Order: sequence, then structure tokens, then C-alpha cells
Amino acid sequence: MNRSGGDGTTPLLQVTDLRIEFGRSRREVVHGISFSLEPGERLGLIGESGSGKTVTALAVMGLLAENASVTGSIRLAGRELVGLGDKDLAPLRGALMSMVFQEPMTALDPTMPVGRQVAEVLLLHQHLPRGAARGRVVDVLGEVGLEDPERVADAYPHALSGGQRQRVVVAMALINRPDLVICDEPTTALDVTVQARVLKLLDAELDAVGASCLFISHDLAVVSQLCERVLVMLDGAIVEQGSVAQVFTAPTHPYTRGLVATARLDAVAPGERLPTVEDYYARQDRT
Amino acid sequence: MRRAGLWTGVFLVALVILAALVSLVWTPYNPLQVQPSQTLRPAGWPHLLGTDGFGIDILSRLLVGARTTVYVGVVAVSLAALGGVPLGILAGMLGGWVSQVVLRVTDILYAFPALLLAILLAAAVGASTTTAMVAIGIASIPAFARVARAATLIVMTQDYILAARASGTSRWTTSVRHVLPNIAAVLGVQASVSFGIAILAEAALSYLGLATPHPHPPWGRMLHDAQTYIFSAPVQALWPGLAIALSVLGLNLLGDGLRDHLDPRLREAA
Amino acid sequence: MNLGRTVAVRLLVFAASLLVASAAIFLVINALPGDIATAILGFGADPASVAQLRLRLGLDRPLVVRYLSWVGGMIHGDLGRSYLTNEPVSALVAPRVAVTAWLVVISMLLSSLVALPLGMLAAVKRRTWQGAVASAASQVGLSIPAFYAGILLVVVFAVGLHWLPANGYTDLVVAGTWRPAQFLQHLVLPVASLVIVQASVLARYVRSAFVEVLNEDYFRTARAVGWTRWRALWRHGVRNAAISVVTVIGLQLATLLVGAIVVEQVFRIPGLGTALLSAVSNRDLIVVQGIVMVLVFAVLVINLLTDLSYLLIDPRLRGGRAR
Amino acid sequence: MSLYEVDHVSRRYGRDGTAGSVLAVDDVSLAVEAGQRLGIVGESGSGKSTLVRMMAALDQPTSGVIRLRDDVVSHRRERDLGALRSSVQLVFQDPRSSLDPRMLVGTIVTEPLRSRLLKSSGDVPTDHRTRLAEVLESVDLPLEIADRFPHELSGGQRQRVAIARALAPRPQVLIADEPVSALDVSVRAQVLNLVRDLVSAHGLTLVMVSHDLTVVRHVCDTVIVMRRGRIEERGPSEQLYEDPQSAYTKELLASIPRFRL
Repeated sequence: MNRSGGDGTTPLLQVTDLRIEFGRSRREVVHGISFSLEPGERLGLIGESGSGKTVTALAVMGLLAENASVTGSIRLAGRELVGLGDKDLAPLRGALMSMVFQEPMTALDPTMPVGRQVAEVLLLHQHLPRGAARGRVVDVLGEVGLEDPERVADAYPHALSGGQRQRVVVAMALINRPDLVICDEPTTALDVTVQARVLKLLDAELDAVGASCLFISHDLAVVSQLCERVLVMLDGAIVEQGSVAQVFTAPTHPYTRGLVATARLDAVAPGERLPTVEDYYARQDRT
Repeated sequence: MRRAGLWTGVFLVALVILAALVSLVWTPYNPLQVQPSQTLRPAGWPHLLGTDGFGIDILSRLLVGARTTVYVGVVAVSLAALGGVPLGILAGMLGGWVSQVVLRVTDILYAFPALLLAILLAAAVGASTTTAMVAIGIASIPAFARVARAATLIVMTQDYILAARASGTSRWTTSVRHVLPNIAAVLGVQASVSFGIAILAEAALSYLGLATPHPHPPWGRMLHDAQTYIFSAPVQALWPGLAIALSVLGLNLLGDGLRDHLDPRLREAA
Repeated sequence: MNLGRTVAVRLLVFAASLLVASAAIFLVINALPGDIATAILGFGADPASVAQLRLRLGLDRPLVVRYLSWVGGMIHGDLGRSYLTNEPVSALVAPRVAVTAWLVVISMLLSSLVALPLGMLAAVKRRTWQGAVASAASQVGLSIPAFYAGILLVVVFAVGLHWLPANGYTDLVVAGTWRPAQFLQHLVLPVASLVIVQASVLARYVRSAFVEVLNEDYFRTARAVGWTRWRALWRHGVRNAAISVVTVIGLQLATLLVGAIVVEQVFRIPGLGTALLSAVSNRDLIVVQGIVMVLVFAVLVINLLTDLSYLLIDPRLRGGRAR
Repeated sequence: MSLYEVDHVSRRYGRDGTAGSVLAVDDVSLAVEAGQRLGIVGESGSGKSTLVRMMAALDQPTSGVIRLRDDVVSHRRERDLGALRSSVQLVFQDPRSSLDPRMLVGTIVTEPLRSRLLKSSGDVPTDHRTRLAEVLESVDLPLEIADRFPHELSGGQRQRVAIARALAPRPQVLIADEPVSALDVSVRAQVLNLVRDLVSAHGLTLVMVSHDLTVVRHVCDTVIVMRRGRIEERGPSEQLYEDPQSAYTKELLASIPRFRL
């Protein structure tokens, strides 16, 4: 079903005791987390801002700032990434693993037509004659649901809407049929109607490419639609993990119970007091 | 590493100001007393930095020279700030054609660097420290106007400005209570950078003899005098130039240090 | 607001700025107190000859008329006649423009060539010692006055090592023969003293422009799709950074021109600066007026060119929606 | 006669007919009764924020009139808006932007009380210390917080300071422009409960703008759905949530991600 050739037992992504610190003050943001991802599987990573979910994703991609220090192990398709230099990691990015970011408005280079930016990703990892790239790009832009892909390919980013730009970013992430796609709140900045369509697109494209996905979000309903398993992160640690059904219907950790209660507003009669995380989990510092 | 830059800056600037103040009460030798018998003595004892072509102790002349540097810098920068900042805030707050006019005026003023303006004034009314200060002040107005306008534009996008208006605060009170305090740090950075530029301009003017009739010759003039003995005593040409460079370096480091403490949003306006 | 209209507006603004600048120069010279004729003849001169000189120089005509005739003359290259030698100002200025132009253009090119790599290095390696050294070097370079750098270079290379002449200038072409060797020999030190300062100023702007690019989302996207840090910088960073760096190059030209005026005195180069300063000391105000006008004109032209190059680099402006 | 009347109001940005011109609000009319809790829902670019800013006279309509208690408030000079400013107060979306970082919380909250315009028009409390204590207490914040700067507080605390500021001059109408969308999920419910309790405790009229229909459903009794500057549908929130009429409202409701377990 997908090219990673895993015999089903070795996980595609194996993260063991991952610890991330920043700057001279050695401020630890992720405190030794471990999880794994089977080929083709989709894992949700939920938590609030500051929980360390985005930092974890950037660590897997090797895109953390230079003043970050990463310890522990990240093995992708059997290869250890921690400690690899930019030169060795670059060939993997965009080919074996790729990433979709949150903010579409600033994700593309404003001085270059979007078609060329997508073609770049293709030509960087596959040896294609220049002419062939253009055709492939227009096809992919069509596949991600952009009407009139020829015109979009020649357009500059500022001429496209947020939804259109995010579809271009998805096209860039999937064009080389990677084994792992990391999505960091890919639809949070989009309107709810556009979000619904982009999520449907992501679901279909991930299946078509057969890629596994690490899906980061603060929105439990979105995660439940796209993922089979889920991790809950709080202040840099994993407080709960399990299947979506089990974690969202019978959460064990009080913080998860709080998150699930606040997310399921439809279960609350209108006009009644809304459940808050505090009702379940008393946070010491930030009230 | 950043901290080191800031403190070196503070140290150098303090040194210059201290030199200016000390020279009001004491200098190793009389900085105006010409001693034909003591000309061009090398650095050592008793003249720490030696004597110049007129036989005057170089260290003493440097100390009193600091006075002009600080005096011209402070007056020029204050003139520029008084001229540029209100214009910039007005342009930032009112926007529209006011903003465009201010931009156009600053563009034209940018074409008149301090030295050119000083030359014009010197030609018209004769060179003096006052014309130098006025020229440097006017030439620095656009820098303040631009920075104040850019910072104000950023502040104006913040909701606390709308909130002030919604709670009935007048536009004038908003500019004083909300805009000015929030752009003060940026103006501080610009002030130290402009002070450094003012010192460089004053040094160039006094080097060209366009700002000298001040009792104590500023560092630029000392450098000009030293150049005539460049072949016989090249070393004594070092000191005045070094004094200029170190004070400007101090101010630039101070400016950089302050800029790093800026709120990230305002940093690109600096 | 299509491209044509934007360019037309920029040209209009340029013309208007030129006019306002010429008025400012004229007013400073002519409207301020102190009568030019008495200044030239000296305060002791008898009133009759002063009045006669005023008549000859046309100083009795109202200010506006004199301004308009000055501007009218300028449009077809006539900057008026020197009060002292009665020689046309443009004849006096023309040969010197080339001298200063050589100095400024070469310095500008060299400082850009030095500043771009220095700035990029300081940005990309800002957390390492190389980055610290690069930004410290530009910090120091920024603080040295150009004429002091000139004097230091003379002390070392001319007085000390005798490699280069301490001052003087030889034209590239003298009486028909090409003299590149002497021409360059005389330019090395003056250009070097200008480049030390200009390259440092430019390097700081290049550094902050690239630091800004390094923090942009599209730079992170470029790395996420497989570019290494340096390759991503070349493919996506340079064009975006160029937008802010180009404006600085324009702004820097004014300070470079001024630096050239001072450096000309250090090395006794017969450029516009020297002519301007001697005109000031001789109180030949019409020459001062003319030369300052030429300098300001040069700066305004460069600002216009940088504005227009903005349009070429930044597609957002071309699309009609000005940023 | 309703408290607030918006009469055929439109707002165009950029000159009509030119390339960049956008019609943000297109001929909208609505009325708000005293004590009502009106929710305005729509996606980005629907004109919802523009509409409420015009109601608060922070922006001028291109055409149409807005009246507060029969007193025209659109196209009025700032000096003549005393009545509006003292009876209508706002809470903005992002507390990191709506609180002046250089001011102490106490000064921020009492700013409306120092406004000459408000003092001359409304019965604005004069004893600032006691009023400060009252409003801080009503938003569950300790008095000591008055001597701290905004950056020392959490997102939730900052938004409660913004609400305290809005309550200080005892307004009749509270306009909340996306009051929770910039906050963490765990803090949102807390602030929404606070808004609901304050509105009922002080008998305020609420106009709340949001892109999230579920949030509006729990706080507001009537809802207006806006799209591209026009009102698509309006009605009691329960009826609109259970039985939406317009296709757009249906699509909005259908797009809200549901749990798929």
C-alpha cells in the first residue's frame, strides 16, 4: 500500500525520550516524550499553546532554531535523525517527510509565482526535464481542488485567498508522495466552511498517497475526523494516549477530561453554564 | 554577547561625558597655552599623549574637545527630535495626505545631508559652531520623522488605540498617553544613532574648517592641524580621530543594545 | 493603479522635489541676511563700487525673478556665471563631476560587494563567533569618520610603506593617452577610506534584512521542502531582502557624496567637493549654489531609480495594490 | 422604539468602481432592543466587525444612518458622541493588542473615567479607586492586579481586565468583537460564562460578534448570520440552530467539525 517497505512491525516513526531545550538558559520545553507511528497510520497531537506540540513536530523535521538542543532519538524509516546536519536532513525533507504549516498567508514566497514554488519541490527531489515539471504541477494543483490550475500556477501569492494558498502548500507537501506528512494546525487560520473542504481534501490525498500523518491541533473534533490514535500534551509532556474513540469517550487524565468537556459544547443545553477545564483540572500557574 | 555590547556602549559614552565635565574644572595642562619649545613631543611623560604642532598638551585639548562634541551632539539631536518626532507622530496618526506630505518632505531633506546644509549655511552666513549645530539638527529631522512615523503607524494598528477612542479619550490625550510612551524606546534608539551621526558630521565640518570659531578647537580641527605634521609626527594624528571613533562606537553600541530590548513588533521601525 | 500610472506619479514627485530643493538652495543663499556684493568686495569697500557690482551681477532684481532666471538657465545646462571669474559655472563644474563620480561609483560598487556577503554571514551565523566578529567589524567601521580612515591609510601606506601616493589625482585619460595605472594608484586610498564606512553601514542593513527573511514563514517552508539553509537563502532570501536593501543603497548615496567631499580634501582630489569648498571661502555664492544643486540632483535621481527598481523586484507593487 | 437602530447602512472601502474597492457592508438594517443578547455570526470578510465598529462610531458608514435611543451617532464629530461613548463600551478580540503594554492595569481600567467627554455627558463614577475595586471584583480579579503590567498576566486574565475596563463607566450596551477567539480553549468557556453572568447581573444589552456558531448559541438569545456584507438570516438562536432556513446557514452548521467516534 505504501512505499516505505516496512514489514508492518517496524514503525515508520519511532520517537524515544525526546527532550528539547532552548538557548543558554537551557529552558526545557519538551520533557522526554516517546511515541511511534505505523506506516499509513494517522496520529493526532492535541494540546494548548505552549504544550510543546509544534516544537515536537519541528524537531522531527529538524527545523528548530540553531539555539535549540535536542536529545533522545527520532528514527524515521529506520534512520536516526537526531544529530544529523542540515545537509543530510535536507534531502529527506519534502521527499520522505513533509510539513503543512498553520498560517497560509505568509507560507509562500511573495516574490515568486506559486507554480514555480511547487515545481521547485518536484525538481529538487526528482530528476525531471524542466518542461515535464510544469504539467505535473498543474495536475497536482488540480488534484488539491484548485479551479483553473493553469492561472493559479502563474499567479503570485498575494493574488490568492487563504484557502487557495493552503491548498498550494498541501500540493507542495504531497507532490513527492512522502511517507510522513506533518500538519501543524493546517486549517485553524481558515474560515469554517473552507476548513471543512480542506480537511476533506487532506483526508483524501493522504489516502491517495498512502502517507502516515502526524496531525497537530487544539480542536478535538477535527482530530477525531482525521486520526485513529491521539496523544494529549500538557506543558511538554504526554499525559494520555490511545485510540480516538477511547480517549474522547472515556478519558482518564483530568486535563483530558476537561478538554473533552469544553470541546463537546453540543452536549450542553443552551443558556446553561459552559464546562471549563478548571472544573476537572486545576492548573497551578495560569488561571 | 549582546549584553557586552550594551555595557561597552554605556562605558564609552560615560567616558566622553566625564571628559567634557572634568575639562570644565581641570585639565593636565592649559589647553590654550602655546609652547613653541615643546612642539610635537612624543607620548610619554609628562605629556601622556605628547604635544601637537603648537606645543599644546594633546590630552588637555582632547578633554576640552569633548565639550564641543557633547554640546553639539545634544543640541543637534534635541533640535532634530523636536522637529522630527511631532511631525512623525502626526503623520502616523492622521495618515492620508498628511502622511504623504511628511514623507515627501523627508525624502527631499534626505538629499541634504548635514555637511551639505552646513556648507550652504556657511556660504550664506559664515561658518560657526551654531551654523554647524543648526545644519546637523535640520539634517537629522527626517531620520526622527521617519522612525516616529513608522513606530506610530505600528502603534495605531493596536486595539488599545481604538479602545481609548471608544472610552472617549481625545486624540490629543491618546497621542501623549498611549503613542508617545510606546514609541519612546524606538526614539531612544534613534537618538543614540543620530548623536553618533552628529559627532561624525561635526568632526567633518571642523576638519573642513566650517565650524571652528569656538574657543576650544574640536577634535575634527585637531585632526586637521595634525595632518600638516603627518610626515614628521604621524602618531599625534591618531588621538583625535580615535576619540571621535570611540564616542561614535559607544553611541552605536548603546543604540543596538536598546534596540534589542524593544518590543519585537516595534523593532523593524527602529 | 497600473504600472504606467505609478511610474508617472513617481516622475511627477521627482520633478516637484527637484523644484522644491532648488528653491530651498536658492533661498538659503540669497534670502538670508548679508549682502553678497559687500561680502565679495569686503566690508570696507565704498558704496559706489558695491552698487555697481550689484548691478553687474543682477542682484538688484527681485528675488523671484532671479530664482526663475536661475532655474530657466539650469534647464538647458547654464548654471550662471561665477561672481569672481565670470566664467560659466557649468564649465567649471563639468570636468569635476567626472572626478567625484568615479570616486562615488567605485566606492558604491565595492561597498556593496563587501557588504552583501558580510551582511549575509552576520545574519546566517548570528549565533556563532563568525557572526559576532562580522557584526563587530561593521560596528567599528560605522564609527570611523571617512577622513580619519583616509589619514590612517595615508600614515600606513603612503608615509609608512610608500606603496601609494599620499595625495593627488591623475585623470584616466590625459591628453589622449590612457593612464590607468596612475589613475588607479591615486584612487585606491580614497576609495578604501569611503568603502570602510559605507560597507559597514550597508552590512548592518543587509544583516537585518536577512535576519528578517530568516524568520519569515516562507523561509521555513523552503527548508521544509528540502532546501538547505544557505540554498534556501539564495533562492528565496536574496530577492526578498533585496527589496529593503535597495532602498538603503539609495539613502546611503547622499552620505557617500558627502564622504567624498571630505575625502577629496584629505587626498587633495580636484573634485566637486574641492570646488565647492573653495567657492565657499571665496564667497562665490553662485558657484556654491550650482554645485549643491548638482549634488542634490544626483541624490534625487538615485532615489527615483531606487523607487522604480522597487517596482521591478516586488511583484506586489506591480499588481497595482501598493503595499 | 428600539435601543439601537441600523438603517440601510453600507460601508465601501476604496473609491467606487476602482480596482481595489470592496463593499464590506451592503445595505444592512437591524434593530437591537434593550436587554437583548444579539449574536452576529459570519466568516472573515462577512462585514460583521465593520458593522459593530460603525455601531460604536469607530468607523463611518458610506451610506445609511445608525441611531442610539433615537439620537443619530453616525457621521457625528467625536465631541458630540458623549452619550454614545458613555453608554456603549467594547471588548476587543486580542487582549495582547487591546491593553496598552506601557500602562498599569489599574490605569487601563479607569481610563474611561478620566475622559472629559464621558464626564460631561454620562453619570460616570467619580471615585476611581472604589469603582476600580468594584469592577475588578466583578470579573473575579484580585485588587493587587491593578499594580501589574499586562504582560505579567495570562490571556484569560488580560481579557477580564478588558471587560473590567468596559464596565467601569457603567454602560448600557456591551459590544464584544470576537471576545474569545484569541484565547486558549481552556480559558474560553470561563470568559464566556463571565460575559453571560455580567450581562444578566447588570441588565446590559449585548452585541457579540463571532465566527463560531456554537459559542453564540450559548450566550445570545437572537442571531444574525452575515455573508459578504449582507444579512443571510436572522432569528432566535435556538430556532436558527435547530431549523436553519438559508442554505448558507445550513452550510455553516454542517461545516462545524463534529466528533466522529
